[in-house]
Amino acid sequence: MRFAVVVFPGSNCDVDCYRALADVMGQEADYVWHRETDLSRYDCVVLPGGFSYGDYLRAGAIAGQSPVMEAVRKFAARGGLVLGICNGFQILLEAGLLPGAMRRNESLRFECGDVYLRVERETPFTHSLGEGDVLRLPIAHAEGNYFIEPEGLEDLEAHDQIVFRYCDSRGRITPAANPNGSVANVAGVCNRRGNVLGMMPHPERYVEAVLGGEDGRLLFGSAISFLRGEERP
Amino acid sequence: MKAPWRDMGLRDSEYERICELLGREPTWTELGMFAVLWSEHCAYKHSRPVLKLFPTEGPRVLLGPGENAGVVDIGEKVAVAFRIESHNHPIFVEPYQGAATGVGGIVRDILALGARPVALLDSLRFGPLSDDRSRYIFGGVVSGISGYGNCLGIPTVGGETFFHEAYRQNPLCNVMCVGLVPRDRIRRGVAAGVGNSVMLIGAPTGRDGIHGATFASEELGEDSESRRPSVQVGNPFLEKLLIEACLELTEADAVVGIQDMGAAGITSSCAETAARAGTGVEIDVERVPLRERGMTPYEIMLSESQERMLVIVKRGREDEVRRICDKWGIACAVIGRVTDDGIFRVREGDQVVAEVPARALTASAPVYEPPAEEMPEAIRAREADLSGLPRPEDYTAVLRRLLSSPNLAAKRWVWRQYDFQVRTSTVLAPGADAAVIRVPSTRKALALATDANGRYCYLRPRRGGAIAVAEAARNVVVVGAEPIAITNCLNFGNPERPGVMFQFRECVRGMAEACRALGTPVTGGNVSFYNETAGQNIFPTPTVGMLGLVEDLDHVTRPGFVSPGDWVILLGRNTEEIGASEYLKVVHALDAGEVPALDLELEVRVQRLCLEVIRAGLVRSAHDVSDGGLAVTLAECAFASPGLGCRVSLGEELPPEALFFGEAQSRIVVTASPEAAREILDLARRRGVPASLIGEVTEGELSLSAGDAVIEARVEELRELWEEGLSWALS
Amino acid sequence: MRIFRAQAYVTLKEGVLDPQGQTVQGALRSLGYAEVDEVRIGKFIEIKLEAQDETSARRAVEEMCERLLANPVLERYRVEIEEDGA
Amino acid sequence: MRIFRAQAYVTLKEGVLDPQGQTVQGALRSLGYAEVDEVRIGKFIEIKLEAQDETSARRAVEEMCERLLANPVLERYRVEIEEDGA
Ligand SMILES: Nc1ncnc2c1ncn2[C@@H]1O[C@H](COP(=O)(O)OP(=O)(O)O)[C@@H](O)[C@H]1O
Ligand SMILES: [Mg+2]
Repeated sequence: MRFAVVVFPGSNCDVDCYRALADVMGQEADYVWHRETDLSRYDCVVLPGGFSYGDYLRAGAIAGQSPVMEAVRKFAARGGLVLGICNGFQILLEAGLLPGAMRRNESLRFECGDVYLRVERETPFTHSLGEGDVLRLPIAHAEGNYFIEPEGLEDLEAHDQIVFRYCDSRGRITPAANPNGSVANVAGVCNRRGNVLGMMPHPERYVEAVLGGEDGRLLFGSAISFLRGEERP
Repeated sequence: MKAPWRDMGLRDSEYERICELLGREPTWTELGMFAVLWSEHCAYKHSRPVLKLFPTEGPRVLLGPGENAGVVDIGEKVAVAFRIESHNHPIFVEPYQGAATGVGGIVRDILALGARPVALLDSLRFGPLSDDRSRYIFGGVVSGISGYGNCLGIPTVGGETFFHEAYRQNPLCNVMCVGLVPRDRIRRGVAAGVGNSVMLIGAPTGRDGIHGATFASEELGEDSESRRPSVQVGNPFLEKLLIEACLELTEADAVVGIQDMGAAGITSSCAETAARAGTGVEIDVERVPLRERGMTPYEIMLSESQERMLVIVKRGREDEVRRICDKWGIACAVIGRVTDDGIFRVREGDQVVAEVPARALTASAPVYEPPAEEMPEAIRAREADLSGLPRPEDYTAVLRRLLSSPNLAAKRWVWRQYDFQVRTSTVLAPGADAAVIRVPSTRKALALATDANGRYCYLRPRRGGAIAVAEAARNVVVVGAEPIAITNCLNFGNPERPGVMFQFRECVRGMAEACRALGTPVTGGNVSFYNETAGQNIFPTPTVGMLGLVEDLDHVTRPGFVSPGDWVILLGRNTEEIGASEYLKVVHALDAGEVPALDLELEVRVQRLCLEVIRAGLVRSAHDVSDGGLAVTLAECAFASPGLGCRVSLGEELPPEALFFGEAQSRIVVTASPEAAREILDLARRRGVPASLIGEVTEGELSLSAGDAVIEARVEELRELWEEGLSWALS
Repeated sequence: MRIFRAQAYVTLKEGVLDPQGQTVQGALRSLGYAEVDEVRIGKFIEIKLEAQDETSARRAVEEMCERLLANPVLERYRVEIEEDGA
Repeated sequence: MRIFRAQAYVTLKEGVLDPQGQTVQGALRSLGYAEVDEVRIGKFIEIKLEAQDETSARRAVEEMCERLLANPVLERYRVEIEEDGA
C-alpha cells in the first residue's frame, strides 16, 4: 500500500510516521509537502503530529487552510483513508473535515504519557480490532481537550462516529482516565463514512517494543488489512 | 559624556588596552563590540586559567573546547555533538521566555556543527516552593522549556530539579542539547575562503537584548521608549524551520561554515568565524534584514535577536542557499564577504563604522586571577558538630517525609510537560538514572544525565566537583553505558569575591580529577558567574552533562525491581557518613557536615564492575545510591515496578540513620536471579570490589532493617507520597 | 487607499467552559481578590490594513475572522475599526 | 456593593517580538489578504467583580494586571470598566 505523510511547516512527527510505515510496517511511503494538490496516487494519507505553524492562534488553524487540505478533502470524498494524529487531528477539525474543536487541556499544561483507549467501533483503522478492545498509546499535547456542543455530541453518537475513548487499563470510561478534559472521554472521532479518522494519541510511537509498546501496529495493520480487502478477524 | 565604557561594563584598564590594540580610540560601535565580546560571558576573563585544568583530550574526541560544541566519535561513522549552557539571569526576569530562549540558543550551537539535535536535558535550581515568586519562576521555566522544546520536535529526556534558599534570588536554568552527525559531515564555524559570502539566515534583527546600560547614554540620543532594549522572545516555530533549513544546508557543498548567533549576535559570530579561520570579514549593516525601523549600526551589531544563523557560502553559489531558505520560508541575506586581512570591518553603506582585528575581539581580552580564599561560613558549616542531633524515633516516618519532600519526590509533574518521545528514539524516558536514546541504524544508544550537588560544592568544593562527575558517570553506568565524555555548565557567584573564586577553582580541580580517573574528557561547556544578589551568592553549582555510550541495546538496564525472589546486592560499601545529606536538610533544616568521601579509585572499580555484570547479562535491575541514601534508593526501585518491594537488612555496625539516609558515595544497588547474583558476588571478589547481599525482592512491602531500627511500609502508600509530593508543594 | 486599524476580539462562546479563565480566577482569589466573580480570557487581534473605506475594511476583517481568526465551534468575535492617524 | 465588568487588554510592548502575530500575518497574506500590513496578538481578559464604585473597581483590576495578568517587562495593559447591567 502507498501512504502519504503530509509535511506542514512545523510538523515534527512526520519522520516518526514515515519510519513506522516504511521501516516497521514495510509499506511504501512518501513525504508530501503541504503545497501538494494531488493525492490521487495514494491509498492512505497521514497528517502527522507536531506544531504546524507553531500552533499559533489555535493548534492546526493555519495548516487547516493550506493547499494540501483541499486535496485531502477531495481524496476523502472519493473514499480514501485519512488519518490525522494529534496535530493532524487538530488540522482535520480546523479544516472542517471532522466535527468539533480542541481547547487547551484542562490542566493548562502539556501532557506527555501513556493513556488507555477503548475501541468503540469498527473503521478501516480498527478493522482488525474488536469493539471494547483496549490499547495503550502515548499522548503528547497541550490542546487535546475535545469539545463539541451537546447536540453535536448526540449527533456523533447517533452516527457512531466516536472511535476511541480514554479509559482505564480495564476499559472502563472514567473521569480519572481522561487526560485532558475531553467531552465524553473522546480520544478519536471519524466522519460519517468512517474513512477519515482523527485521534490525539500517537500510534506511530508504539510500534516497537524497545520504544515502550507495540499497540500502534494494530492500527496501521488494520488500515493495511482493510486496504488489502481482507476480512475482519 | 565621561568614560562611556564604564556604563558598558568595561574597566578603565580594559579601555586602555583596546586603545593600544587599535592604536587609536575606538568608535562608538567598536566600543560596543569590545564591551560585549570582552564581557565575562564571552571572554572567560576570570575562568580561563582555571579551565585549563580540565583534561580535554581522548581517543574519541573529535572537537573539544573552543568550538560551538564538543564532538565525540561513537564508531560506525557517527559522531555526537553535545553541550550545556545556562540562561540563569533571563529566567529571573521572564521565566517562560528566558527558559524558551535558553533552549533555542543551545540547539543552535549543536546545529552549527551540522548535527541533528536529538535530545534535550534541563538542569534547574529554584528557591523553595513555599515562596510565591519561586513557584512562579519554577512553573514558568518548565512551561517555557516545554513550549519551546516540544515545538521543535526534540525530546526533552532528562534533567534535574532542585529547590533551596540559595537559589531564591538566582534561579538556575541549564539546558543541554545532544545531536548526531555523520562523522564526515561535521561542520565548523569558519569564515574560510577569501571572497566567499557571509550570509545571515533566519529571523530579522530587532532591538532584543542589547545591553541595557548603554542606552542611558547621550550618543544614542533622541527618542526613548521605542529604543529601549527588550526582553528576548523566542519563536520556536521559526527555529524549527531554521533547523530543517540548516540541516539541508550542511548537505550542500556550497556551504563552507556555519555559526550560531547567541550572545553578542552578529559581532561575536563574525569575529569568531574569522578568528577561527584566520581570515577577516567585512559586512554592511545596511544589508541586514531588520525588524524595527531606525536601528543604528551599534544596535544591529549588538542585537541578540533569536533564531538567526550565520552561513559562509562559496562565492557565486548563494542561490543554492536562497533556494533552501525559500523552501522553508525563512529570510536570508548576503551581508558581507570573507577578506584576507584579519580585520573585522563593519560598514554602513559607504561609511566604515568599525574596523578591528578579529582576534583582538576574540582572543585579546585580559585575564584575571583574583585572590581565592575559602569562606569562613562554609568551613563553619562543614565542621559543625552533628553528634548531638537527636535520633529519629520512627524511621518509617522519616522516609515518608523524605519521599514527599520536593527534592526527593518524583519529578513527573515536570517531565510530563515535556515531549520525551518525539523522534521515536527514546528507550529510557525521564524517571530512570539516565535517559537512553538509540542511534538510528545501529545497535548503539546514548545514555545522558546531568548532575550537580550545590550543597556538597558549598561545603567542600573540590570533593563536590568530583562527586558531580562521579555521580553523573554512575548514572549512565547503571543504565548500561560506558561514560565517555562530559560537558559542563559552571554556575557560580561573583568571581571577584575571594570566597567564590575559591569555590570555582576547587570545584574545577575536583571535576578535573574525577574526569581523569573516569576517562571522561571535557569537550566543552559554559561558565555563568555573578549569580549574586544583594551580596548573597548561590551554592556553587557545576552542572555536569554526561555522555555515555550503550554498546548494544540489549544492555539497557532499568532501576525497577523485576521479579520476586531476586537477590538485592549492594556494590560499594556503607559508611558512617550523614553530613551534607538531604536527610539533615529535611529533618534538621541543616546544610552542614562533612561531604561524603570520594575514593576515585574505588568509584572506578565499582562502575567497571557494574558495567561488566550488566554487559554479561547477569543484572535484572540497577540503580545508584544518591540523594536521600539507601532507603530512598530502594524505595525508588520498588516504585518503578508495580507490585514489588524488598526485604533488606543492613547489619548493625553503623548508626541506622547513616545506613538508611547517609549519602556515602560509590554505591549501586543491583538485583539478579540468585544464580546470577552468586556470579556477581564472585566477580566482585575477584575484581576487588566490595559487594554484599543485602536482601531480596518481595511483593508489596518495603521492609528495611538496621539492627533494631526498621522501616516498614506498603509500597503503594509510599508511592503516593513520592508521586504527589511535588504537586502538593505547589498547591 | 486609506489605512485602518482593526481590533478583533475573539472570545469563547457563552456556555463553553474556559479552563484558563477559571485558573486565573483561582489565582486572583488566592492573591486576595475575593471580589472576583468570573474571569474569561479571549484574544485580542490588532490588524493594520489598507482599504478603500471603513466598510470594506470591516468586511475584510470580518471575513478573516470567519475564515481563520475565530473558530465558530468555540468562539465568537467582534470587530472594531478606526482609521489610522485619525 | 455594586457589580462591574472590567476588560483588561494585555498587549506586547512596542518592539517586543510577536511571533504569533507575524505568523498569522503570513497566513492571512497567503489566504489572499495582501492588504494586511501588521498583525499583533494580545490577550483580552473579562473580569466580573464587586466593588464600591468604579474607581475602586478600576484600581483593583489595574493591580491585578500589575501582579498577575501582565508581565511588565514584556507587556502593557489597558483597563476598561462598566457597571454590570448599566
Ligand atoms: N527538570 C527535569 N527535566 C527532565 N527530567 C527530570 C527533571 N528533573 C528530574 N528529572 C528526571 O527525574 C529523574 C530523577 O532525577 P534525579 O533525582 O535528579 O536523579 P538522580 O538522583 O539519579 O540523579 C531522572 O530520570 C531525571 O531525568
Ligand atoms: Mg541516579
